[in-house]
Amino acid sequence: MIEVLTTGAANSVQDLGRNGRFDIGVSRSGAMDRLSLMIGNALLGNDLNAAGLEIAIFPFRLRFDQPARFAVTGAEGAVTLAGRPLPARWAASAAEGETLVIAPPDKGARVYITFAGGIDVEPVLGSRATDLKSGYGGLEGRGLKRGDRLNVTPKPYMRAFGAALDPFAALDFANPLPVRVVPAAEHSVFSADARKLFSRWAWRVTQEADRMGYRLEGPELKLERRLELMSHGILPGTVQVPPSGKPIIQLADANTCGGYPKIATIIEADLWIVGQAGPDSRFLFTEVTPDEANAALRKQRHEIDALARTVEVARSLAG
Amino acid sequence: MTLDEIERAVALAKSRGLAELECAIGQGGRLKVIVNRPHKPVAPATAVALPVKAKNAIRTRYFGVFADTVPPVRSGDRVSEHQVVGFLELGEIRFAIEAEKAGRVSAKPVKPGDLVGYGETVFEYE
Amino acid sequence: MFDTVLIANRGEIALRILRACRSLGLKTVAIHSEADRDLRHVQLADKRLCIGPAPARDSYLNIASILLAAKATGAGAIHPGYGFLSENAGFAEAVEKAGLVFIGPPADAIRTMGDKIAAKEAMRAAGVPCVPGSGGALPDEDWRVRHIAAETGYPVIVKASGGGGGRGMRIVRREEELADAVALTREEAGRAFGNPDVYIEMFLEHPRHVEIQILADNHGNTVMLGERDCSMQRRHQKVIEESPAPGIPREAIERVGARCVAACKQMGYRGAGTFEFLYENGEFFFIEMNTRVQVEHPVTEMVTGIDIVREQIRIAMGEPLSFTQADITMRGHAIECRINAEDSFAFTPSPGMVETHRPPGGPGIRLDTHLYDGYEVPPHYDSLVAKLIAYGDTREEALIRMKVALAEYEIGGLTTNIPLQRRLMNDPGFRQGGFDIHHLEALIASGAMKPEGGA
Amino acid sequence: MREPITISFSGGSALLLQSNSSRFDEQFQKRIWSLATDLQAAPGFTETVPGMNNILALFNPEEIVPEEARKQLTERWAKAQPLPRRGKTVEIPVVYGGQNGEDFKPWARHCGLAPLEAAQRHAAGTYQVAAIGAMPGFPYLSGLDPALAIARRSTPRLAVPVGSVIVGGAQAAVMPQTSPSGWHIIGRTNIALFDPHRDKPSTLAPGDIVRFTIEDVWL
Repeated sequence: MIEVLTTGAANSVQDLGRNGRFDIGVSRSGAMDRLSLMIGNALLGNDLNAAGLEIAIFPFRLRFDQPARFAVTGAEGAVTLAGRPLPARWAASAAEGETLVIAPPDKGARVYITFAGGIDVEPVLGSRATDLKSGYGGLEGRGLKRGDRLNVTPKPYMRAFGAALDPFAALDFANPLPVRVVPAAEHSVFSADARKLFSRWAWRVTQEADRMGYRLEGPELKLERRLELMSHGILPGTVQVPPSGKPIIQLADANTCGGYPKIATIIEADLWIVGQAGPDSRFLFTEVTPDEANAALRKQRHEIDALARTVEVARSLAG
Repeated sequence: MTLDEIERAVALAKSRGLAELECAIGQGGRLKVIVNRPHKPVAPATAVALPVKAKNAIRTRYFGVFADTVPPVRSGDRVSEHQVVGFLELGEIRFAIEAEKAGRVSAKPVKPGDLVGYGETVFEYE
Repeated sequence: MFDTVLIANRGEIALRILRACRSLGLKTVAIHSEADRDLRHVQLADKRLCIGPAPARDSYLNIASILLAAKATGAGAIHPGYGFLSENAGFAEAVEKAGLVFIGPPADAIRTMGDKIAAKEAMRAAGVPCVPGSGGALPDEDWRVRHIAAETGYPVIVKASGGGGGRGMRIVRREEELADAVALTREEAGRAFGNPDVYIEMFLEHPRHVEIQILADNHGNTVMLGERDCSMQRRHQKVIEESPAPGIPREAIERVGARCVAACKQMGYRGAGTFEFLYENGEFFFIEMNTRVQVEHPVTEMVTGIDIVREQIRIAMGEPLSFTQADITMRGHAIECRINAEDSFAFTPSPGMVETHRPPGGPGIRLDTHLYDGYEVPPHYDSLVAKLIAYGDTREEALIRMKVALAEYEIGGLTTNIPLQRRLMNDPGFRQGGFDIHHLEALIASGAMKPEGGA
Repeated sequence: MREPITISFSGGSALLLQSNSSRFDEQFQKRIWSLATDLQAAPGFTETVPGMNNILALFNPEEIVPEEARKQLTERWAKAQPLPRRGKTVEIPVVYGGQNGEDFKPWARHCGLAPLEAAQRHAAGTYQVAAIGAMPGFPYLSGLDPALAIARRSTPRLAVPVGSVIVGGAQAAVMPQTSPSGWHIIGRTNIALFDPHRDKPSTLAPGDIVRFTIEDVWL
């Protein structure tokens, strides 16, 4: 068991999310930064889809009631176990009674805590992810609160090690973050100016940024002609432009259907960057082809697979 | 005692790196073997750095490509006990190098990207 | 594919592999223990990495360390050499699982050949001649065992399935001794190998050790590179090897070689492999298959002109063999003497400093060694320090060249078995050729190999 | 047969096929359902989200490259015959008006009808589920009497309670959960349209027929 000592309600149990139920309106949910969750799971030899904690409100503190092995990945900042600082992207063993403290990060918005064996909550619709909007999955369909106890598998001590794979290395949050997009259905209906602006403006994330979506601040994107769209399926990463002309990025807990014109879709391989960008971060969108989008994702998955394989070797040594 | 047995004794002394071997044989007999070991010739030129056994040194208990912490630990810095002072990267994973005790770093013979072997000194400190 | 090969071995074979890699334009990584910093191949490799302390279990036998060393150095393939992890199926599997290339056969082939009973079953199925016997593990009932032994014909030998290298076996000459021998071997095998299965084979009184070298690629090509006679042995350790085997008709070799090739094809074998046979009265009896490069591979290289280690690597790179069976012709004769850092007559290991290394030379002489002036042979590993190979148009010429080379070879400061090898060159039995595997032991027992015996 | 459709990419592994017309077309919708059924067995395609007059088709780019997926979708659409899909009929009893139907009277007034008449006309209709979406189990119902249409509220409510029977534009729906919505609340039902713990989490599926029955009307 682990016990939550300090948290915010936006912190929740997440895995890679729900698939296969978009047709009945079930959102994907899952980690906003799936890459970091996968790195955390890979470091522990877990199934990459094992459930961990997504921490977006800090500080976060939890106590281990038993020896366990865990990893902290995602946003980088001060992390301590029983007062000892832990390096970034690190898998370590906790002894019974030790407290893990995650301070507000210096870089990134969301920290992931994964546990060897995953967090044992009942899957709902094939996933342990919390759908905060609809109120199911994870822990009772809600965010974490103080005193919550979660079941994790007891694990004996094992030597600590971390991931050399550092997705944050190339990201400078002080500058616009490069995010790749594939032009979407109504892209060509936007005015030439709007299209140019879309890929040249450094779009700022407003305070309205949560697991459902981010509103972006920037110039107004105008359509060439009026459009009346009927409800259609949308995926996390869809960049919609409502009548205000200010883009909205639909994210993990977004509706599965929408009716606004779509200018672009953020590629899966870069969605994690969005998940790590808090309010006032800026994005610079670059258009790529679907093939390029898939190649980028493939490269990322290969890196994680390689990490998982190397961890398997290291575990036999570090055990 | 046969010549064969003496040869075995010589071989044993050599294999254990002994210069002299004395043992009792038969009734009251003694055998003393003195192996003539000349001075060790000059070590061959090799690119392999032998581990410097500095008195206060942080040596690797593993191997890999050295990587700095953020911020890096430099010469002149004070380190505390169990502080992570660097990493050894092995492809996609990394192990931590910890200071065994507190002190002030006096030398850092490695730089990021160096391939560091088992038992090598990565920091010397006072 | 891969452009960097990690050499997971030490000594002369590590240097041999390094040379083959270089000839292919591949980069090399030498991993070594703390005791092996001064190895010649470590000095020559593109990258070198100390992976642990001297004991092999902490270095050359530590699978995780070796795989992680490949990660740290960016190596894409691992050559295991011989000994150490070369015939460890789990290692081969782990290498592939880690996304690296294992320069050797598929893990399941290693596993099958590592189990003596399974290996023989596979060979029988492929039509490779085996020693008559129980075939599989012996049944529990004494009467059944008696029946099998009687059918095989006395004397028989009781062997442990998990054994090898002369361990876990017992000769039975009369039926009265059978039950006790089986029970005892079973008990020993259970203790020593964790597998109490034993089997029975006909015991050959005067066999020769003759082995067939094969190479198989990933494109369905398998070739046989002739035979080696390795009958000069002491306690199952080969001392001298040669090719071809004196006095065995070519057609007999071709016949058994063709069966080996067929067996390789049947099991989807890949890489270099050696089928070891006992040869007696004109018949071959399969003993075991070695799924790696052998110590004695140079004699085959000399008579066929094929670089076996280079081919191993090319095969692992997915390339087809550059020759067919028809291209292989055996020319001349080659003899290899193993030079060990051990006392010639007491056979005790003798590590120590090489003060001077004065290699022999001349036509037809090849020396595979990692020794050099000032090198210190560490006490932790196998005592093999050099392999002296002599080649000639005829066996007689090869033998004369070997004799000259041995007389010239000087390893100052280190006790080696060169004196023994010099003595063997004058042994009438060796000079004549065609002796059995007990020859050397008999010589030693007769006192002919005592130091005072004179050269 | 030239179709007034557009196919576009939604990222690297999904395609959106949509009608170029902005009017809901029942025949077109039946072809969408037919295509959705067809794609279930199509190699490389993993999931479909039928919308209104459109369909989002997800594919696995490791099995089928994007351009090939687009080509196949085009071909499969050309072959898609209107599926005479008529699913089960679900009756939804409604309490119209009152405190759980706060827009009921203004809506009736907007339509120029007496409240009771408005409720009767709403309950007289035969509705078909065109698509499920927006939120889990939310049915987009076609078949609303045009006389009952009403533009959506200019300011969406932050929490429209679960079970609310709503109208918005030319569509009718029922709230499967409490959520923000700009539609008008005309009544309330106790039928649970969505429960993630059920074998069939969504009560309704595309093609199903919905009939509203009057349980009570608060005048």
